[in-house]
Amino acid sequence: MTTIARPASTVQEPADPLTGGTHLRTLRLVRSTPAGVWIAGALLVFLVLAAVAPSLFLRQDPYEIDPANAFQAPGASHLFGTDQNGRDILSRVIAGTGQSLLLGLAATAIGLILGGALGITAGVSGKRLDSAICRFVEILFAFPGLLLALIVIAVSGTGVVTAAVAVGIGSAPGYARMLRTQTLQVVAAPYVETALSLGRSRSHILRHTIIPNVARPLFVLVTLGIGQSIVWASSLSFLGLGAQPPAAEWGAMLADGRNYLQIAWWIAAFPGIFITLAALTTTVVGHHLQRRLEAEV
Amino acid sequence: MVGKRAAGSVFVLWAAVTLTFFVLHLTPGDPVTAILGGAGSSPSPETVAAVRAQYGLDRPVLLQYLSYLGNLITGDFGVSYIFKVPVIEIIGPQILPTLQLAGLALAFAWVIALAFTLLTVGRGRLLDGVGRTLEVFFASLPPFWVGIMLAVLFAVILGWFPVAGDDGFRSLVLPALSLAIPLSGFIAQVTRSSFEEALAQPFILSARARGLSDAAVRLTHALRHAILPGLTLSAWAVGSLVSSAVVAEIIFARAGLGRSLVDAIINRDMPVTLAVVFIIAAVYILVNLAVDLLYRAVDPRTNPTGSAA
Amino acid sequence: GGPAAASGSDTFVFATGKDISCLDPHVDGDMPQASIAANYLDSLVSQDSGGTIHPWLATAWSVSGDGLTYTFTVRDDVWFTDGTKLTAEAVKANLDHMVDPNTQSGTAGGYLKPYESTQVVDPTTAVVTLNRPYAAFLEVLAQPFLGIQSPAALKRPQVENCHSPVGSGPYKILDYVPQSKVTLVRNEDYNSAPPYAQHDGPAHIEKIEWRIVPEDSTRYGLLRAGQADALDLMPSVHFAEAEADGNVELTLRDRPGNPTNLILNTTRAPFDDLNVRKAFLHSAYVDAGINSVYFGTVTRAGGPLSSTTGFYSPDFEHVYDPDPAEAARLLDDAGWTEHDAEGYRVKDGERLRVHFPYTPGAWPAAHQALVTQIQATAKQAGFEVLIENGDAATVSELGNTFEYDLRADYWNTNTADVLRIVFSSEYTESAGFVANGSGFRNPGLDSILNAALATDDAAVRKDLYHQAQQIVSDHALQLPLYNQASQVALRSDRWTNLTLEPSLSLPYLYDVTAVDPQ
Amino acid sequence: MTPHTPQQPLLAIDNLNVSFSTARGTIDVVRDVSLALAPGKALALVGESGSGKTVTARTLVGLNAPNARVSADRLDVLGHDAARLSERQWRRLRGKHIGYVLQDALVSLDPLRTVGREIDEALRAHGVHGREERQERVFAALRAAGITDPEVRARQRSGELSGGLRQRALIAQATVLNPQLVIADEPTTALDATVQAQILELLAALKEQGRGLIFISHDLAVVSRLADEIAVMQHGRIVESGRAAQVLGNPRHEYTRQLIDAVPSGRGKGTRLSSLPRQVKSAGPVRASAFSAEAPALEARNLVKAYVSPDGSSRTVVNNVSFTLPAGKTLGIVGESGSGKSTTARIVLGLTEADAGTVRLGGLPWAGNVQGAPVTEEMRRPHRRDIQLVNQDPLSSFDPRFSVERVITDALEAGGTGTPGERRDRAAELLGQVGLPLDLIRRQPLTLSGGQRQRVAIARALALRPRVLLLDEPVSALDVSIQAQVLDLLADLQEQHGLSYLFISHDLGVIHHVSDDVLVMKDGRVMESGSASSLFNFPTTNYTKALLAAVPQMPRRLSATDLHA
Ligand SMILES: Nc1ncnc2c1ncn2[C@@H]1O[C@H](COP(=O)(O)OP(=O)(O)OP(=O)(O)O)[C@@H](O)[C@H]1O
Ligand SMILES: Nc1ncnc2c1ncn2[C@@H]1O[C@H](COP(=O)(O)OP(=O)(O)OP(=O)(O)O)[C@@H](O)[C@H]1O
Ligand SMILES: [Mg+2]
Ligand SMILES: [Mg+2]
Repeated sequence: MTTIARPASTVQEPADPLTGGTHLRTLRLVRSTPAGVWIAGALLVFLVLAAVAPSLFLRQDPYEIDPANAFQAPGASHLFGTDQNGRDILSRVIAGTGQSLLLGLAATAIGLILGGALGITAGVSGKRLDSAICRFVEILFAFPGLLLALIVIAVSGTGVVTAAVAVGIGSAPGYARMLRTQTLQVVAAPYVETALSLGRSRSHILRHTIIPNVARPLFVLVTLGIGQSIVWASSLSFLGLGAQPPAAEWGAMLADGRNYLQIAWWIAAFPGIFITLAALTTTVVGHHLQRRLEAEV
Repeated sequence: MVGKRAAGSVFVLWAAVTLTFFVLHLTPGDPVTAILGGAGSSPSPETVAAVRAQYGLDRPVLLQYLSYLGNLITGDFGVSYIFKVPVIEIIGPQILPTLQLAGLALAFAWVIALAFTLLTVGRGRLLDGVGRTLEVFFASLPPFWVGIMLAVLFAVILGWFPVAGDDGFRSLVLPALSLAIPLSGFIAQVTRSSFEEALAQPFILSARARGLSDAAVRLTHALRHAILPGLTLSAWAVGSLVSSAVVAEIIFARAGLGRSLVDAIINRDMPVTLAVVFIIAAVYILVNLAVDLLYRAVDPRTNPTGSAA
Repeated sequence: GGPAAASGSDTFVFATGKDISCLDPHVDGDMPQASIAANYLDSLVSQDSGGTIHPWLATAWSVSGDGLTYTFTVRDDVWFTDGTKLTAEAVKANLDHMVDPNTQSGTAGGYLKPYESTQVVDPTTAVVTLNRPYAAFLEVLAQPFLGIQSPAALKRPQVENCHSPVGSGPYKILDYVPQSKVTLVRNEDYNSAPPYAQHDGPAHIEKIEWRIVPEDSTRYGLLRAGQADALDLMPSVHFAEAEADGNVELTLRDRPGNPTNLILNTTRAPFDDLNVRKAFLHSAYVDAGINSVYFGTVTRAGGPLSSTTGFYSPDFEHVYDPDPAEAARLLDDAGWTEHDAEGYRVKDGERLRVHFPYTPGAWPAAHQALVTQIQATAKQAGFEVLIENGDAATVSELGNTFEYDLRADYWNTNTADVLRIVFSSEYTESAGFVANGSGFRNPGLDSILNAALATDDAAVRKDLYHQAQQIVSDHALQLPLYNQASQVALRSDRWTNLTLEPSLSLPYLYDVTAVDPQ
Repeated sequence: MTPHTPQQPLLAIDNLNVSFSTARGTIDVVRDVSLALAPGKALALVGESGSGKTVTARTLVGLNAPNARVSADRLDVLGHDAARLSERQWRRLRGKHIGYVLQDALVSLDPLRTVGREIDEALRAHGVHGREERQERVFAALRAAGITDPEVRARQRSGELSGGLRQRALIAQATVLNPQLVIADEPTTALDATVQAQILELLAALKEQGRGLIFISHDLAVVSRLADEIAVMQHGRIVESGRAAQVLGNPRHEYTRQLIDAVPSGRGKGTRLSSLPRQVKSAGPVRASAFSAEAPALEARNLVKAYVSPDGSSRTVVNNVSFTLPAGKTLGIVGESGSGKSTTARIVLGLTEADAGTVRLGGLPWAGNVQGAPVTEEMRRPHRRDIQLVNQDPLSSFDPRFSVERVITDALEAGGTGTPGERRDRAAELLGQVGLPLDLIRRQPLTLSGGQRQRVAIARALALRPRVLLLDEPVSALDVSIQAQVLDLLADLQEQHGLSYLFISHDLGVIHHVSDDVLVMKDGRVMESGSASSLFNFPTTNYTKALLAAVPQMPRRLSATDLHA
């Protein structure tokens, strides 16, 4: 074998001392993650647990009404108080976690799939199709997102699924634009040309190089999207077009509770806090992941 | 260039209206029911027939579309199904309040965002963390929730601002803030990262090596770079502010296009819906134009990505 | 100035909770139109709170023996605010306008179906011909919906008349910004106050600003902050506070008509089965809901008529009190014997499911809570009630085609004839809104209700309407909830004498006077 | 603040230490550095990348990063104890008494502001009030920095200026207030030889005016032209310092010797630059291919490429370029920035479609209209493996998801070689061949150093056993010592495998060192071509002569190769 190799120690290149084993790497990850991200991560884990296994935290039936005990202030028997129907707000907030997070996730997924299809197609296509898609996206931007959402609701009724679809469609143009830019960047990246000069076919490059690389920041987009989708959907609930009663969807609870603000602030406060919390934690974690990802590229 | 841009704008307007027109035709809900007052009214069959004829609803959709377009070109937006008055009389008075609201909201959002950026970026881990967290927090707030809180606190309890209405600047403050606070979170996030980026650029160091103070460097060099991506975001924001203003309009009982739009869709008031879409699209186009001009003023490089000569 | 001086003492700001469509109440026919119409239109006749009809623009009238001809004599000294004089011609023009299909009236179909024509005999005498006896005719004429407008103004295109209708009332419309506000100014030449008014001549307040403020807490906030002088649709959650507030005076009165209810669609399963309907009615705990979410601010309704309606009978108030055992028995009888895992009743593999399309935005917050409670109590009986939130157009579309099992309703009118509109076969079909949402067709009921229109003998009518209420109750067509009510709050530190006109209990600003500042 | 008197030394620094506190702990970056500088003298700081040159320089203007910790036995700057200067006092020194020219000229001026305003800002910051006076001084500074039309340039933004002009503008803004001390950090890196020479003259002029100059470079040849004193830095320490002639002529430290050896300028093909031992064995098995043995590896005929600029005008960036690359040889392409080198490479690679002209690869039609029909990508694909690219920025040519191993096995897979297991073995073998330790194999390329990355790129290019390697500025991002290793590696590989290289660089020294034949390009045209020895010794065109004259040369007689030969 021909070699001009020498032992690593004598190659005079600065070696990064901290990229050694996986053990060290984990340690570095732990140390380089700010406390805020840890707190957000822990809260997020709690939310996800509540979503997946609400029974872990449920002490009362979230749907059981008790008009005689309506508007109870937070206290020992009801940690977050009761609502206008005497339902336990803590239980409802927990029972609603699944729906709200699922809604956020589904809406983001729908937005990303639609936006991704448009954006990636535009990014890899020729000038004509690209500018046609861009125009279309431009029109969707000029088109009020709320209208898009309301039309979906008008066509298919209300409910969590529709809300997710509505919010997803409403956010699709943004994702389309983002993913088109991302695709253009990937397409122009030298490693794509490298794949070509290695003799890869165009379809192979599209499937194995372009799409996976466009999809790289997807996880980040999803975490960032969930929070925003929940906030968006809560606006639909505010307009009375969100989840259906008696669903314990946060936005709907908040919208209901606003009427009782002056006698029972807790009805609106807790779902409001949870919406903000969900958006906040997913965003913080998402931003952190994004920074890490950017640091890698 | 100008001609091409104008043609593009007309195209976007046309497409937005056309899309709305046909999509609305696919949504359930008989316009006649809308015209006759919906639930609670019990019109005779003759009335229904008369309405159909009067509004041309008995004609094929394509014909309705063409005549709508024809009228639109002459500036006629038609008659509202619900209010039975010319659409322009309904939305005409709403345009200015909405633009004022959206404009002020954007201005507030920028003030808050820039305050965050200038006060917390690059000023130590603690301030940086506080700024970052507050921004994300703001961006995570549902606007209507902010609106209600502001109304309860500043109008009902403290009485500093009017609860509702649309007379004068004072009544504009709270609604604008309720839209501005979440938006400021978004703008601040992008300005923060571009400000951070700018501060890390060698030209900042150059300026400091010339003897400039930290404050001067921030204000005269970094800030200008930092607002560029926020400007682009603003173009999008104003378009969406006009329609998402609905929550502020409802809470603060203001006239405005947002409420017109939502009510029009909910009640299938097609002419009003179309007109609002038209105006929002026009606003979007104009704002984009303005932002482009502004962008060029801030960044005189012809090619925004920077080109080597 | 400070928050307490939002308006000068000559302007009165009234905050209303619902959008007004066309200002002319002949068109459409929605309560907000009647509400503002009561302040700028006079009617042909007036009704007192006991239900008796009195003269107003018509000084006298006579009814032919067959009940088909009404001869009105109108005042000779009244002018509309556009300068047109009130004549018999105006009566004809108005009635013709209401029934003209081109007017797009939603009310004509309900109230003026028997109207045939009007002959002007002389400038002050109009003879109205009906095609069948209609004992409720004078009653409906007393409603602001059927207020008399200037015939000259009516000739204008609809778009104009909707924007600035002209009446002879104490105020005239100055400006209208849809979805925002109506500005009215005093009619300085007003001389045609109704008998229930407390004074004559021009109104005391010079100007009214009729503001549209749909958000409950905002509307109340305006009043508290002094930016509004009065409001309607007083949110129940703020009642206690308002009552305790020495500066606020509440004026409350139940409205006549068919009370707020959930109507059961009898044309399809499962409510085509009388036992299931009865079981549903027995499953609902309405009182508890009213006490909790309405804080007792509304009165419970039991039968098909609200208690302020003429010929109301209290006999049906407690027929369907909550009775889980009875509900269970009835459902067992109807064959819904099995239960599924979630506790719902099942028959032939089908769950006992009730579809309830609903527009939350159209109802007060408390109503939304109440239906949620009914949903929860019905669940205990084994019903799965699906409250399907939707926008107004979608829900009304479903309502017009009987694609629902439950529908939220009410019908405000000042006559027991409302039973005919809400329960007779005649109103199971409509080109637009189907007033009889139960789809109930019963020839016996139809003939009783028609017979009640053919006589003006109060005793006979009373008996007939009792029979009608009996049939409606027996068939369990509706779950009555509470009486519609006018709930008006006034800044009593500044104003006094805000009354309700008697026909529909709508706020009446004519008599309002400023309180002397101390 | 008292003004500095000319007799005092400008700098007197004893045992300077700078460390940074980071999330990973404290790192010592500058250790026990002692420096002194008198007016009218130039001190050069040389050393490999990361050796602490810039950190030292920034300490002298008090502009270290906030996480820096500075300590010294003595830290006198212009007669002030720098350790005790307040921020306000520092501000009065900066710009006025110390001019600092940042390392990266291309991005060291605010791209949104005109050059004039940037210079003006320095004047305003130091209280020069008269508008006209300032304007005059801005023009004067630009003129002094060698800009001939300051009135025009002052109104332009840095983005509108070429690299050389930007560097001058940067020097102008640092010297507009006539500071006694000028610190110039790598002022000539990334510049063409001609421009580089002009900048060096400019700095020399400053020195003659009596200013003190601190001058940072990793290029000894450049340093030799200007420096009175040289301090060689390695790992944050000064390993050797002294009079320039002495350090260059008689280096005492091993590291200094390595640096001197690594300079390719003026040394033709066959000389070794690094101390890596040469281990040449017989060539590996040659893969069968459609290549004809006699045909040249590459043959380009009359290549033309024009681009339409946004304003609609067309610009010919490759104009009638022809060349032949014989098998087993190296053809160097040299030319100033924008002369069309990369575009030519892209045409040759079949990534850019030429407007006219043809390319043959090993005798086969490769690009352009050959035999009447255009060669399509489908036709090229089976032969793609025969020609591979190694470019300036290897990192961007790696799929960011891939580890070092994946980068190579992916290339092998593209060539259809072997089972996954075999491919992994072959990857390890290739890494060994380019001198990379095996424990790098699982790393992300991002975590590698520049030289290591370039080796991975070369290993990947070799994976498919190509005939031709296209090297577009493969070493210009590397510092001299690593550049030397890569160049030696390439030479060895050529010898081993009989590879043919098309080698593109703007660095004449590098081109001279690697090439058999050379092509000189300017504005898309071939100005001159010929064998390396004839072209470098007997250039015919004025352009080439000027280029060659501008290349800084190490003092020939004192070259370390001679000492060790
Ligand atoms: N703010 C900082 N925080 C942590 N480490 C730093 C910081 N600034 C510089 N360093 C490290 O200090 C070392 C010396 O950097 P410096 O920029 O002085 O090198 P250099 O000799 O100028 O190299 P080059 O030739 O590449 O410019 C490097 O390893 C760098 O990573
Ligand atoms: N895709 C393109 N569109 C328009 N112009 C281009 C394009 N690619 C290159 N050019 C222009 O062609 C000219 C030659 O570029 P090229 O990259 O070949 O130069 P180069 O000799 O490699 O320069 P450098 O040494 O800076 O890499 C430049 O002026 C460049 O701006
Ligand atoms: Mg450096
Ligand atoms: Mg190049």
